[in-house]
Amino acid sequence: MTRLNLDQGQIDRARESARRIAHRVFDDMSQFTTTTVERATLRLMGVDGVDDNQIPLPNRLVSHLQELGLLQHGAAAVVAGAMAEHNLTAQQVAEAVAAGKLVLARPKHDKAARQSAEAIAAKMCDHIAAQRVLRAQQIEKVGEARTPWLYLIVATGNIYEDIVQARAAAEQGADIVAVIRSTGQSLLDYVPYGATTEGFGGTYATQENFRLMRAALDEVGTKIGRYIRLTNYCSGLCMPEIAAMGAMERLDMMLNDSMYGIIFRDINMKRTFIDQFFSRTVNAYAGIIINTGEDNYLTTADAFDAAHTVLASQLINEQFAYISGLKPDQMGLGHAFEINPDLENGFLWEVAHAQLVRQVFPEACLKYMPPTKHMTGNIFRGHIQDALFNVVSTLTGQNIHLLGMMTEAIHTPFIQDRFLAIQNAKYVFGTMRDLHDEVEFRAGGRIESRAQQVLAETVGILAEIEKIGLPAAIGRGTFADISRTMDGGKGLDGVIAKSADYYNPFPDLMLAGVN
Amino acid sequence: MTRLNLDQGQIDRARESARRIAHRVFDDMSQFTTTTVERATLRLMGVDGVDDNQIPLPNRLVSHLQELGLLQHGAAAVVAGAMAEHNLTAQQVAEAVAAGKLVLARPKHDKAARQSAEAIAAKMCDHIAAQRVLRAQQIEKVGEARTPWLYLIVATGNIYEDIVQARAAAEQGADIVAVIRSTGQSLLDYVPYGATTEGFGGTYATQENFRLMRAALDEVGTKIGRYIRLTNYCSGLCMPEIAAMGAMERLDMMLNDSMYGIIFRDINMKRTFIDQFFSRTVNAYAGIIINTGEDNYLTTADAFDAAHTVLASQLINEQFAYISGLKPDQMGLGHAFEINPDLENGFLWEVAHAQLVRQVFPEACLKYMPPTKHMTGNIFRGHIQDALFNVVSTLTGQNIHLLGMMTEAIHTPFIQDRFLAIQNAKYVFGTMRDLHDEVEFRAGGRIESRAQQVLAETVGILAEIEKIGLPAAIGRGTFADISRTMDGGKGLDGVIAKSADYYNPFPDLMLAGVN
Amino acid sequence: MTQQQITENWVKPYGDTMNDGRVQLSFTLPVALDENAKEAARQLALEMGLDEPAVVHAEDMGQGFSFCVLYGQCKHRVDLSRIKVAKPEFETLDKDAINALIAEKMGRKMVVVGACIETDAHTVGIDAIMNMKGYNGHKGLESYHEVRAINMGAQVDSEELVARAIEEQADVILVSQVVTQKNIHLDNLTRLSDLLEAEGIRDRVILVVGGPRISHELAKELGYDAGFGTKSYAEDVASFAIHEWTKRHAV
Amino acid sequence: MTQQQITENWVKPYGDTMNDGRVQLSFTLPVALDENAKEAARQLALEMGLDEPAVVHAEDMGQGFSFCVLYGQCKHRVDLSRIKVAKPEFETLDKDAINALIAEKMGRKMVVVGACIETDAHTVGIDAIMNMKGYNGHKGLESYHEVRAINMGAQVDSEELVARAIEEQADVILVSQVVTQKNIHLDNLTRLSDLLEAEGIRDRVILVVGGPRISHELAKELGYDAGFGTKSYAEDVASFAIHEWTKRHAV
Ligand code: B12
Ligand code: B12
Ligand SMILES: Cc1ncc(COP(=O)(O)O)c(C=O)c1O
Ligand SMILES: Cc1ncc(COP(=O)(O)O)c(C=O)c1O
Repeated sequence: MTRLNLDQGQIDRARESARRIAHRVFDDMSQFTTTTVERATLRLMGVDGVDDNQIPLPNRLVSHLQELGLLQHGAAAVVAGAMAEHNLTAQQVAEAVAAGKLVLARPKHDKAARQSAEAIAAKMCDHIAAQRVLRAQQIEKVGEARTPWLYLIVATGNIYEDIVQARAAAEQGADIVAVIRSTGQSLLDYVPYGATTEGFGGTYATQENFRLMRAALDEVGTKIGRYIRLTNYCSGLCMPEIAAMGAMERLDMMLNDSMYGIIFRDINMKRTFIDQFFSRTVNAYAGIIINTGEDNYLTTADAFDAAHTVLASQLINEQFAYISGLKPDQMGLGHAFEINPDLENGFLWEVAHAQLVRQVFPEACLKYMPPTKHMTGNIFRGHIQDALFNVVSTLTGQNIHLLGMMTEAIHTPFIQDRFLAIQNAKYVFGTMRDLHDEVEFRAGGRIESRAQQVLAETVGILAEIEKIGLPAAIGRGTFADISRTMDGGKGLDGVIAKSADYYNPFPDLMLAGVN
Repeated sequence: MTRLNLDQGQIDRARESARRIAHRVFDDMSQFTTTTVERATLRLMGVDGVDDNQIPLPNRLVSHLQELGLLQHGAAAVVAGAMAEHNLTAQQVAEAVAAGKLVLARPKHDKAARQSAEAIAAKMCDHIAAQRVLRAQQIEKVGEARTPWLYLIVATGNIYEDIVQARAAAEQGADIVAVIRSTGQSLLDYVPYGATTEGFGGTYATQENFRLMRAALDEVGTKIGRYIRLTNYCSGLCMPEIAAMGAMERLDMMLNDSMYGIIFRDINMKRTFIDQFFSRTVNAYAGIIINTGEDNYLTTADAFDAAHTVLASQLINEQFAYISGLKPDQMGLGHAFEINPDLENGFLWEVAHAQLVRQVFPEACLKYMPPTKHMTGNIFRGHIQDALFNVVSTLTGQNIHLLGMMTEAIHTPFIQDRFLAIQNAKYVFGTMRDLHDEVEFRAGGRIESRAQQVLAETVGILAEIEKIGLPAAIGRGTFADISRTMDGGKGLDGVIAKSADYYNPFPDLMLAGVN
Repeated sequence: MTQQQITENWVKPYGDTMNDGRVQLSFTLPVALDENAKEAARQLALEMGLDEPAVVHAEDMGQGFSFCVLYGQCKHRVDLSRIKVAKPEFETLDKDAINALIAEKMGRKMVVVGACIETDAHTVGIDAIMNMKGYNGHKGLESYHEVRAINMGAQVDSEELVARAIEEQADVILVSQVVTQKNIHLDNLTRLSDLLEAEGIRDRVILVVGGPRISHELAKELGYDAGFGTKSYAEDVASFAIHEWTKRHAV
Repeated sequence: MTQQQITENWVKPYGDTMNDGRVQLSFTLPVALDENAKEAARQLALEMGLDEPAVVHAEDMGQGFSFCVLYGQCKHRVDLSRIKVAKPEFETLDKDAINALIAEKMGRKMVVVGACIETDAHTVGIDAIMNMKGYNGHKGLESYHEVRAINMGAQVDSEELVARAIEEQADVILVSQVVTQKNIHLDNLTRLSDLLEAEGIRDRVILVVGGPRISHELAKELGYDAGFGTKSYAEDVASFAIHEWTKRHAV
């Protein structure tokens, strides 16, 4: 069995630092809500649809509340109050507000409004819980794939074209299909509506698109006898709303990271920290596996030099996840095979990193990303980089295996790129089926020493972050060589200080529900 | 360090069986010579060129001797006698005979003729020894490549085109260039003459072609700072003559197997056994590394089921090689990565086979062949099969590494196929530089058990062969699932029983010279 | 429906959207790498009818060669409804059915002589068809009790094969050709059929060729009765043979 | 020689013999695999002008798609002597020489404002050109003491970029575009240059675009002064900029 000799004391110390780091952020942020958290809340209460200008009704409603200074109390009770008072559904309230026919106010009977909001929320929670059960039944019925699960993306920009490609991918062997979303979506402060056919580098994440793809994958999964997991992006300015939509439509995985938006999308730090807490609570309750984004660090920083920043970030992401009720097997902590192919012994370092992560998170559902940064237009060479990535993945027992595309440096995947990528992985996984069981790494050897070194560096950097706090650490460019400040970035205007009587039924219901 | 726990007693027993098997064949065959052995002898004495019908003068001369019933005494003394008598060079004797101007006869002064033959032979030996020294000096001067040596073929059919491709290959990283010869050549009972431009699937092996390629490789080697080894085929009906030509022109390696011609070219068994003895003696003296052909077995038999036949044959080839004075580091014993890519755990079995061979022949200059049989028109998949082959090669410390071509199932290599193959190997070897030093295989695990099993089967089959003799074993289709008989196949008419006074100066001189 | 309706059915390569025409291309140019070489590669793709061709990779190979990888959008399309692949017309039966048919139609064993001819030493293909063991779980002709299968192996001169066919009164001659470099197989195959003509027995035998680069179309062009490529098995060629024999001997 | 002699210099792909024209091709057809699909693939290759095209591999991909690999002999050839690649005309100098030239010609620091615009979030390219650290051992513009380099990062709206350029009195604007799917980069780049025109400052700035799929030719078509593709470094763009500035300010 591939095992490295690591100092458990160091691992424990690193984890303790991360716990304190995450809790401090959580404590600081729990006094705020955001516009998208409130919109997500409304969505979960049944508000959907768009107005004549294609502006989603949750946005209309939340803007309305914001204008009236009501948002600080939480949208749920206000809307529930209006529902009771006018005998309307949440959707009808939203429509009436959008039509200018209704102006909301603080509920007359605050306690009653909260109770009815809680009742509505409980119903939605039942629906989501039922989706969770349905997932389990489906897996039971049609069958579960062997790990590493093959994860493939579709990114045509057109949901109907995506479906064709996703079906073909599943037939060819994909276990997970991720619908990449359009280039601009993460910076939109609303979620587009309906089935969409015009994205750039990906297809818009909309509830209807989720539904269409879910149905297609259920169908093909039944045909081929393997439950096919559906993934989307729960990042960006609408993270909580997408979490809500995904929970309702039975997505199985969500890309969700506590820092990705900050670092790579220049989204405001507060906004992101607040949003990710709510999102993850929803994900946790819905039985969704999150995928964190540490792999991205290695696209801007060097995979060798910055290996410890990946592990440090994973430990922090883990602690944030615990706060939201996620279980270890829902934690798709991300890392990547981004080692420079020209680096002598690079494969050894990559094995060391992957195995280190495996051992530090023995129960996590690790997500391992293929080479991207060092891929070039030489598709033949790239195909081999991907093959060695496949080797490391099976050797170190990764769980979620993103398939490398030989055309990574050129275009979003063509159908044949995906086909060949699956073939690549299946060949490697099959011909090396039990290799992980047969290979041992020399004690005190290069691989083990490298892993120990990265672990030690991780302990060090986490102690440092603990000292200065996570926001300051991000300010110093600790992760990905990119620096962001507390008040910079997009979306700060959507951060709202909660009033003392702020109310939202979902976090408590959901946190209780998963335990 | 990758090492498997093997029973040295079993290895010794297998080797002993092989020794007895080889010596029995050698004893039976030493009463014969062949037309091509005599032609090779003449070539080494200085006979070259062709007549007006493009028939080589060595053939003309040997036919002449055969017609006159003189060949059984050995060509050397007869020709040396004629040289002395008519004051001619060997070449002039040949020309005179070909022109019908001279009829040879037994030398008047047999002892003097032998002495002068020996003197001529000694001069040639000096030339060959000088080539050997020159090789060592060149390596010293321009530099030696790191193992595994990258071995590439050129096969355009045109020596001038081959040269262009060989130069490009060397610049790209090839350490060894093999000129594949035309499809039909191994069945020709003469060696074509001069520079040739019209082969099928390869370029004719001629002395002039050897010379041209040698010069080209010396030049490019000096330019890039690495001695580039030149290889050709010392198989087929003219094995000894090609050995002679290669020795004179400083080839560095020769494909030469004690059984390949029998099995794969349906050449008569006796003919082959006799020819290979002479050829190897020349190779040994010239410091040439032979490459044996066990890899071919796995193109007709299954790589898993027939793994032990490869090892058995290697042990036999080793013993034949010792008889001819070859040193272990001149023994390029062949095996191949021909495992079925669809076989679960196939990679493990391949590692077991390669490592087994490595440990049974710790000093040999092992030749490891890439996947060929299971290559298909899917060049992308094929490129990965080749990559895994590269992995096994570096992991198990092979010496001569034939580069797999992704177009193996389609055509003889294009220049870009070779380029990409080199890139593939260099990437794998670099990124895994010290992996062999870091990886251990689980004691008692699948890999070790598989190696032990193959070793045990080898002991068994060699015991069996020892019992019935090698020719009978070949008759039973022991190797490659192909069966041949003692008197079947091509070239039996060239086997001549030696008379009691048979004389040939070369074997003794050369065998003495290498020690 | 009594009237056959042929509707056009145009097809184009597919990348990620219907009719986007995406194709991948690679080749070597015998010039050293520079901007002009890349442009030459791009222009070649244009000449081939690729829109927006992109040289996504270009690398110097030494000795004045450059390797290029390209993607582009193929303008061409073909009408599938007009494609008629030449293929031998018969239904592939299983071994038992074939044996039964031979027994019924011929009333004697069918004699099949096979070889891989001239300098071609590849036996695996012809063995796959003829030897007992067969290939990929498909038994070979030797295992058919209504077939007398004579496999002469590889490197068989055409003369030898013809002589043996005459001697055995062969109904079927099977030829394998694997090496195709410089079209050597065309020479070899032509030579064999010329010999059969010269001996006057061409019409008396069913003449079949197979190999990884052989198509039925090519076989027909060369005057053979059928051609079989990769993934053909004994039952394919046997089905064809008895079908063809029956056709020829129909009254 | 006073008269320039242009001799034709035809070039064709090379497999293993001069002018054999060998190319490799792969694509997907949106039809289920059968003999007709393979023939369609072959005919497409014929249409592209490939002689003796061979479908060396064809595999069913499910859902009515087939993957094909082909080899063929390209009939087309191009005349290298006629190829003139559009490229910015300047000599790439080293950092010291560039600094010296700026000091000499401009007598002040050159102001360079850069960004990766609109929804494109890829900073690595623009950082490679502008940031101190540079890329592949080539220092970025920040390290040039005669350059004032302002890197606005990624996802910068065109409006913002233009405003900043005005504010800083930029001599040079550097734009990066990495995402090209559905030609989104063309929209973005056109938008930026329209804005500059509208603001009336297009002529006052040297406008440069870069990215992995950008060529100088494309940049010129879009009305930019220069375009830089992969493997460009700070010294390339700085050399161009000072050369262009000098040209424009020549009396
Ligand atoms: C095994 C092999 C050998 C073995 C042959 C052993 C033997 N006893 O057959 C050895 C090692 C001896 C050998 C030698 C050479 N080989 Co070789 N060899 C191969 C290899 C790896 C596999 C061929 C094979 O066995 N395929 C499996 C069989 C079952 O498939 P098949 O032949 O296609 O047969 C099927 C169908 O085509 C069809 N079929 C075939 N024949 C017939 C006949 C009839 C009547 C019918 C109905 C059907 C039929 O049915 C079969 C079952 O489905 C190929 C590469 C590859 N992966 O394809 C190269 C290959 C064929 N060899 C090649 C060459 C050039 C040679 C050599 C000249 C040098 C070299 N490069 O090695 C020598 C000399 C051989 C000679 N003079 O012919 C080239 C040919 C290039 C070309 N297109 O011209 C190839 C493609 C390798 C390469 N890329 O260079 N080879
Ligand atoms: C790193 C990376 C990311 C990082 C970016 C981090 C960051 N801060 O930049 C992250 C993970 C965030 C990311 C996200 C996405 N990416 Co991205 N990403 C890449 C990747 C792996 C490497 C790009 C890179 O950094 N190259 C290294 C730099 C130095 O090279 P360069 O940009 O070419 O720059 C050089 C030259 O072009 C030139 N240059 C560049 N700009 C300029 C400007 C000037 C003025 C000059 C003179 C020169 C110049 O000089 C530079 C140095 O020589 C590529 C794939 C690949 N291997 O190329 C995909 C890739 C670019 N991404 C892609 C896509 C689609 C996305 C996403 C939409 C979704 C996805 N598939 O991941 C998201 C959303 C991003 C968005 N909205 O823009 C596609 C683009 C497809 C296309 N052609 O349209 C690619 C090709 C991957 C793919 N095959 O799908 N990505
Ligand atoms: C956690 C996470 N979210 C989102 C994304 C990218 O999507 P976008 O930029 O559309 O938010 C990534 C990167 O692939 C990611 O890792
Ligand atoms: C020892 C040996 N000789 C010769 C050959 C092939 O060459 P030919 O068939 O031309 O003799 C091989 C196969 O590659 C071989 O292994």
